[in-house]
Amino acid sequence: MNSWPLLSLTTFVPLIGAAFILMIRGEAEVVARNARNVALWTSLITLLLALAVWANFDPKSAAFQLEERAAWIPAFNISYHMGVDGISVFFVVLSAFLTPLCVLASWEAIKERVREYMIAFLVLETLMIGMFCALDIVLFYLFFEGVLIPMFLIIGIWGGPRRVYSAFKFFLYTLLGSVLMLVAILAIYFTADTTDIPALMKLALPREMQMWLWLAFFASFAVKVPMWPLHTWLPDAHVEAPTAGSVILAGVLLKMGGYGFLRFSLPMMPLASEFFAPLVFGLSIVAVIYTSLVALAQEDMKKLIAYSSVAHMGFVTIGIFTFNVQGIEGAIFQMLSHGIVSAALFLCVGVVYDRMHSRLIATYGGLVNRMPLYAFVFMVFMLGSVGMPGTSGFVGEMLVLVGAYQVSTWVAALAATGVVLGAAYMLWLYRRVVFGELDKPELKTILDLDRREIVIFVPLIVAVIWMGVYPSSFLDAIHVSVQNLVDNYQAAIKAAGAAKGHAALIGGVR
Amino acid sequence: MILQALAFYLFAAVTIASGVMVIAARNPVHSVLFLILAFFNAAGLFVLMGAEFLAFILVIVYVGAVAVLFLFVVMMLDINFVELRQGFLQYLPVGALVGVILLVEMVFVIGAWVVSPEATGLLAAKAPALAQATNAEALGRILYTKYVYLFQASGLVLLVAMIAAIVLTLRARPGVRRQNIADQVARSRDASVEVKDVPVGKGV
Amino acid sequence: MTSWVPAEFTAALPEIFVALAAMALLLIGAFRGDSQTRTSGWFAVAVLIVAGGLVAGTAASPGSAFGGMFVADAFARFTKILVLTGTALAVILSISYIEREDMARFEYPVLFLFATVGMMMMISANDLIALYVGLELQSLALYVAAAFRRDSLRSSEAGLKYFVLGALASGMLLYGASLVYGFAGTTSFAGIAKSLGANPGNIGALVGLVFIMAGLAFKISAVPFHMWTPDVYEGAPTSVTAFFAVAPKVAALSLFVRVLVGPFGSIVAQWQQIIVAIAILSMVLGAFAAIKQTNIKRLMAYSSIGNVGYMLVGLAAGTEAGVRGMLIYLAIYLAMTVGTFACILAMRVHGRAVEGLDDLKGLGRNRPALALVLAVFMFSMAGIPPLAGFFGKYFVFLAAVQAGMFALAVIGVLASVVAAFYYLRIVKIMYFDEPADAFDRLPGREVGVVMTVTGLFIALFLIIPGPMLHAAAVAAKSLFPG
Amino acid sequence: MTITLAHYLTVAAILFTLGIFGIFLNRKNVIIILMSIELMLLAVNINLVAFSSHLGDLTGQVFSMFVLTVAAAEAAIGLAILVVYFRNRGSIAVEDINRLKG
Amino acid sequence: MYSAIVFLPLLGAAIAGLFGRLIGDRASQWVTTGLLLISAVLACVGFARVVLGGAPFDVEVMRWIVSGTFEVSWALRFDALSAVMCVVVTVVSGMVHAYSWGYMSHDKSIARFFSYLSLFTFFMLMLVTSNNFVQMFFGWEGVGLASYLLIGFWYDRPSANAAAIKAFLVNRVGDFGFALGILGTFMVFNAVAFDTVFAGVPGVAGKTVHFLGLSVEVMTLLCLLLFVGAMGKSAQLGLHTWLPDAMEGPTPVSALIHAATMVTAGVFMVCRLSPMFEYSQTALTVVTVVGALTAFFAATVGLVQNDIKRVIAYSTCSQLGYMFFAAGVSAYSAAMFHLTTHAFFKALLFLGAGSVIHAMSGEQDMRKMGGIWRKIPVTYTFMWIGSLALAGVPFFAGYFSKDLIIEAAFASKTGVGQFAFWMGTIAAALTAFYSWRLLFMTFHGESRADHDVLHHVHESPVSMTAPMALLAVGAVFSGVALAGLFTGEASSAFWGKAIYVAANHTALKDAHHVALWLKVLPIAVAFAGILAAWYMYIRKPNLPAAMAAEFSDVHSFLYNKWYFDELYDVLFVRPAKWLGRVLWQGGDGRIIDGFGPNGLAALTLDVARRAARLQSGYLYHYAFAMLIGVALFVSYYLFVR
Repeated sequence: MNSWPLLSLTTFVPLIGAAFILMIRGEAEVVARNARNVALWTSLITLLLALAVWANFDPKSAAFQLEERAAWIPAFNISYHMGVDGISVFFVVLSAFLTPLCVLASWEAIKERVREYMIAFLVLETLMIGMFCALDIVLFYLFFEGVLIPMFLIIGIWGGPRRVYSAFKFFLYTLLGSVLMLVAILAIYFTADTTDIPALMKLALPREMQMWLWLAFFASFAVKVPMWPLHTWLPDAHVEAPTAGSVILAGVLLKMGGYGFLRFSLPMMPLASEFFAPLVFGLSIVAVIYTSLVALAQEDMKKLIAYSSVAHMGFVTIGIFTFNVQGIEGAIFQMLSHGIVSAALFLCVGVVYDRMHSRLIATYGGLVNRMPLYAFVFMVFMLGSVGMPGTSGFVGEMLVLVGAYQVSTWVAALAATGVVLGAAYMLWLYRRVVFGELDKPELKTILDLDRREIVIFVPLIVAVIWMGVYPSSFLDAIHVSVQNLVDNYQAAIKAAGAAKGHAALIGGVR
Repeated sequence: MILQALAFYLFAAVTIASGVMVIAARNPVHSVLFLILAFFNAAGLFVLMGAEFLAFILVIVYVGAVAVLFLFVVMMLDINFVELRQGFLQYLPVGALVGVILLVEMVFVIGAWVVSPEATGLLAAKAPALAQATNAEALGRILYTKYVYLFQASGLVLLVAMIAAIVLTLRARPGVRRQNIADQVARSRDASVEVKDVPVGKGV
Repeated sequence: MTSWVPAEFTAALPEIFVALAAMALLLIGAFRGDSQTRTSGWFAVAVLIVAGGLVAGTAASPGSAFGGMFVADAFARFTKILVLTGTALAVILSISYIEREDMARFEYPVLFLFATVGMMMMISANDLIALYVGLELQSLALYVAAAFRRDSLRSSEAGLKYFVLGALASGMLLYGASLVYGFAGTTSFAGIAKSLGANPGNIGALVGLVFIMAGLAFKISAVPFHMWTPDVYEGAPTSVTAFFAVAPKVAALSLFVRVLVGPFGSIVAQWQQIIVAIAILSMVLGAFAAIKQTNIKRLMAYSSIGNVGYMLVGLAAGTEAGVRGMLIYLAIYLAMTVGTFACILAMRVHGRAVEGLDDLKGLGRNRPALALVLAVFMFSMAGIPPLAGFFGKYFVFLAAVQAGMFALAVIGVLASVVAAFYYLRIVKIMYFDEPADAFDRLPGREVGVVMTVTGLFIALFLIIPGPMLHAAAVAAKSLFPG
Repeated sequence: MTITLAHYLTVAAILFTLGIFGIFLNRKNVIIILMSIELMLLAVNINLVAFSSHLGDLTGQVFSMFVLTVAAAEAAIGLAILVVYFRNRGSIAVEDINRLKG
Repeated sequence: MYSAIVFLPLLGAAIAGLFGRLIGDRASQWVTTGLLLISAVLACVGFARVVLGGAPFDVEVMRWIVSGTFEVSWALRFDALSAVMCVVVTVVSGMVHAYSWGYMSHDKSIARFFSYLSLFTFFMLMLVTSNNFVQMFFGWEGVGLASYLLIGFWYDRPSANAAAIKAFLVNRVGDFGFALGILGTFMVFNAVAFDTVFAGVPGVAGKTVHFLGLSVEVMTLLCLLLFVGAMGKSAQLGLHTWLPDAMEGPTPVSALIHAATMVTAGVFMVCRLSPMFEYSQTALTVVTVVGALTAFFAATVGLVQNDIKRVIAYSTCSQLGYMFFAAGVSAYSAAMFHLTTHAFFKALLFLGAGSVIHAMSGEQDMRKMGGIWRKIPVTYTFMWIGSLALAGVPFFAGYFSKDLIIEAAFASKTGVGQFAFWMGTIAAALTAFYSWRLLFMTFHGESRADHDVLHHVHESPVSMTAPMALLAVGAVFSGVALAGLFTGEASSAFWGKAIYVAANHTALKDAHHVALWLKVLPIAVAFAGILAAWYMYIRKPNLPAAMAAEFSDVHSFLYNKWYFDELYDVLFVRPAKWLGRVLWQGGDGRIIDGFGPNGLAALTLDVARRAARLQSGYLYHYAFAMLIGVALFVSYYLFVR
């Protein structure tokens, strides 16, 4: 074991940075510059720490690793318990990876209240990383819902014209979902008398209770994912959020729902998960097809990408509820991939938004003529989004489909139509924005990516290709944990089946 | 017994009738007077129940002080009485319905009244036989011993009431000349009298 | 046995001290006039702090006094300290406010002190008569405080409304008390408990209890006995409102708890449903009615109605855990509310106090620190973790769920989402809207200090929640013997 | 026919109801409301004394005395507030007391 | 060495693509072409090894996707099939690279073009050398991407963009089937490596599985799903619509991708998967029918097209049909044979067409050409060679492969075989007709071009004619040279295990022993077609127009490509857009948001207004509320409980 509290460090270093920024005094200009620098360096240090977490992670063990435990509220058996397993470790890395990029992406785009902005982002990072590390359900909830505060402010203060509506919609929608989860958490606590996640995973709750709990958790996670028809906050939030906000929203926050399903719904409520899986499949398939069609009709770039996120997350939920190794690993991988690809796509939109201050597709056209580099970058992520083999998008989609096919051919077939539609709207978008003749006068002087933007995109491109060509470096670390999850799940189902059979037998005798 | 019953019905009827009139009278002055009447009859009921001391208190404190205070304020606030009292019946049906329902329920409860069998064992201050102490005496014995805490507390209540009345209504009106006895007493000759040497022939 | 100081006095020492100090202050004021209000304000604060010390100091001697009419247990200690803290903070906040608003009179702190004595009596009441007298001592002082700004129509209207409705409520309470007395033959809580324990089905006692609950529900402004709250909060001078929002709530609620759990503890199942009903009504109405408000004090009134609903959820559970949750909520609520009112007191434009929500526009730019603190309170009130408000809700809902009241918990959390809307609206106004006129500098350093202290408490509660939770647990335990 | 506890209680209940009626049926004069409150307290006192006499216990009467005391204080304060209000508003009509609402 | 064959083009593509601007166009050309030629040489060496009896083997590069039992590696397989394909791909690609030096010399983004070409070659090689389904899918989609990029190479042309998207999407539809086929295969065999799957096929043959609620025979299901992929890539009837549009790309691209290599991937796939197809008669039947129909359909459409490249495109489509029905009658080696010969002569035809277009200053409409054969004799000659090979005139390459296919179809003795035979025969006649129609319209008769264009007509530079010459050699001799190896006595040794034919499928063997009239018939119809073309376009030049007017319905039906595009537009494209809009504004906007968040918000505000109105400000209302509260609670206790 590592003697350093690595996870706590990773989690709270951004907070220290935020406190540091809070103390900066001086001229507005100086404050802004220092705030940017501090935020960048803090997030880079966090990234290093997150990479250290990865490096110290033993992929051969399904147990929680780098555990830390301290008494917190002993009266209620609530402890400060942190740890990662194969399911969560990459989300930590993903969060830490995206934050410095967000800081960079906001370097010039954010001109007002820079200090507050950077603080919000660093706080957000703490909450995100903490959420993925938390091994106490109350602690988890704390981080899970705490995320709302900085995100609300980020959308509301630095967002677009309809930011107020969007911020409220985002906040209240997700809050509504998560408070129901809170009730479920309380119920679990009283059944188990502990809030420790590893302990709760060993719990065999009665079937009926599982149903209710599952629904309550579902309410929260389905909103976060978001699943159709609870997705309408997403396009609004994405459109109005500043670029970096969209990046984090799409890159990390949506993953919280999927992560939640994996961490709670499946291991703690296996019977209910099995029972409700058809519902999830149904909603996910509707999401995939419906939102893909809707994306076709969009005129706003960010909205289009937002809808595509819904469709892609539909794959994730399908994968999770296949309950087999491929499906779940695919779902996790798809989340990671989507975290990078959609984040990058939003950054791509941000690049042109910063120049033209319009997100409407109609504003653009023929950008390749002046911005070949941009066209290339955009192309890579567009391909990642449509699941081109060799990019990260393919691996996740393929695995999810492999998993889904084993469960139901209908699910696999219908979900696969999403792949076709996905290509349609992304290509259509790309064509309208990048290709064509550059005939709009205001675009004639548009500049290609500058050095800062290149610095942002290079790591993302590397990640997309790396994950597409050699996904094993991730899948291997994920595998043992997922296998363990699936085994436990199957065992629980089997045990319940046996119990039921037993009961039936007794009933028959009587 | 009959006499007692008759007295009860008389007092009760008058109390209730004056209660009705308190809220129904057009003129607030009449209301106050009916209130006084209600108090008197309630005092009668008290006597019937053997609580003479309270009956006296009711008359002396209430009629003598509180009711008169009401009367004083009613008279002081110079209000056009005729114009008031309209719209009394506007919400009567709904209000009366709810009120009557509540009343019926209370009477129903009273009809089914059962004193807890343990009650006798729990009595805090058993009333002494009349031969041993009068009502006033018995009350006095416990009021300053057993209930001293509450007695002191009610003193505080009255103090607060006093402060309240002063803090709210007493005001130093600017421009009103007030008598300051201390000033008057402390007045010295030097301060009040100036001796002027008037030159002859010049006038003042 | 033959101590110089009777046991009575050691148990009730804090109350006696505050009462004597109040009278002393009154005398000083009467001789020195209104010029020394600031001094007497600080004197009152000192009195309250000493009283707090006395309360904490009597820790070792739980017990009753005055023939069982007065009880000093851990529960009383916890809530008394809350009351004293709330009052002290309210007085601190008042000091410069009353000077500025031209109502600096020496009676002001005296009234607060007498009210505090009343509250402490309520908390320690162990007898229906003591309950009533304590309640009235508190209420009468508060009626006056509400109308304290006597040249203001709004203030006097608030006082009048509060008084009339309060008198109606105490009439109901009394009627109920008389019925209960008739049933049990005693006014002592222990006696009532004994008699009810032997004979729980008595309808008379139940009806009496309903009336008593009506009277007490009025004091904590639970729906449908809440109607006075918005008007009085809005009309009363802001510093008085700040006081109203905390200390009397604590006192009345703890009295409520003591009455229900103590004498009526054996018929939990009977009163539980009423508590559930008024809890739901309070949470829902508090959430909805606040949405349309434009005056921040009025909004805070609805907010407090809603918060009382959440606290009643803990009581509705009828368990030790429920009371514990309620006490935790109470403490956190106190901090949030005082802090928020400190912010409201800081709302002054061009030397004039303002109360409109619109006046907060752009506060995030004009006065970032103030906005930050207020935002912390708002998010906390909305129950968003990791702020303290979340823990309050967490523990009361925990109790409800434990008692199997899932529907109540679900309604509660849903109401909290609606309520979040208007708390967020304040944040929105401060941060998203274009700035309006900037506020003046902070009116006095003490307001800033109160803001900072409460703000830090709310924001950092999660780091060391242990001691508070422990104290609440001990307090709750003392109500549930065995 | 004997006069039982129930009789007294009924009288008190009626008086109490009358007091409540006086508060919410009255539209015009606040003083009537104050008097209604007095009626309610009177009803309570009748209750207390009735019980006291029925149980043979003085507590009820003591309680009643405190009620009277407090009621007197209450009346004083009520009238004081009313006077202040009248000074500000120039009216004590119940219908006029509606500056604060919403 | 084998890895080098595959990865050298990728290296070239990366250098030209990423650093093209740094090193310049010329260097990019050198790098890509050079690396590709090296790769071609290596491929030939590899081919020679296989011919000499080298055993097939796999090269494992690294692990790719490993998830439970789903294990996929990056691995290269070299056996007869992939060796043949490698040679075809690298040689044609090399020629096209070289050709493009001249053809693209005036373009502004040469580096990008060469990068794309090399990238395509890489993906194609990945496809053909894959040893498992998923990597094949990688190459499959990769070539689709390259095709997309190259069709849309001139990105400022809207039509090129539209064609590019269309190509990608139609291919995606095919890939949809392919992907499901892969999933099904994994489901059945728990593996995606060819060897494992093929080994397991006999064990599951005849069993049934459930798919979309139906119970179907497992091998039929898998083969059909996979075949959908092949249909998409190889532009078979139904999914063919993208291929003619793909001609928007530069002509070398058409030659390389849309004639010689990528479009034949479907055929390759069916051959590669012969161990699966052989176990499903139904699937083979479907393959035969689709192939035959496509051969016929595309030929009919080719008759009336006026764009020189589109004519050749439909010809390609038609020839792919031949290959498929060959595979459908289990004559896989014949299909591969035709694939190879076709690669040479079709690439030649395209490059020739490119040369014509180059000469005509970018004009592609044959109605504006004519009478230029004297000005560009070299091109003219090559076009003749290509056409002769295409029409299957004896001793040109096409003769050997195409006639064999037609005979094999007949020899299969099945109903669909006969159907394919007749369709193939008719298509052969039509092929000859439109090929010569093209030659005549382009090179003979009166010139219909305007003066300026005509003035500029010139022979193409050596960089263009030299590759064409090389291909022409292939078009003439590849048939005779490879017939023995591919379909003759040596064939079974040559193919080894790469192609599996069930023992009772003897069509190919029997094809060598069919009646004489059968051997003559295709040649005869070809000559008949040529004659008809001569009659109509040289002898009576007014006849075509008259006939078009006479049979205007038929003409416009053919001219509009059987109205497939219009049909799809009505069936899929417009409904999708309409649905998208309706779901967005109606579904999301009005229903979900309307009843969901916005509706709730409005409701909340309404309730809030009412709740605030309760607070009327009147004392008596307040008191009344309290009274009601008490009354209700008391009633509750008295009556409810």
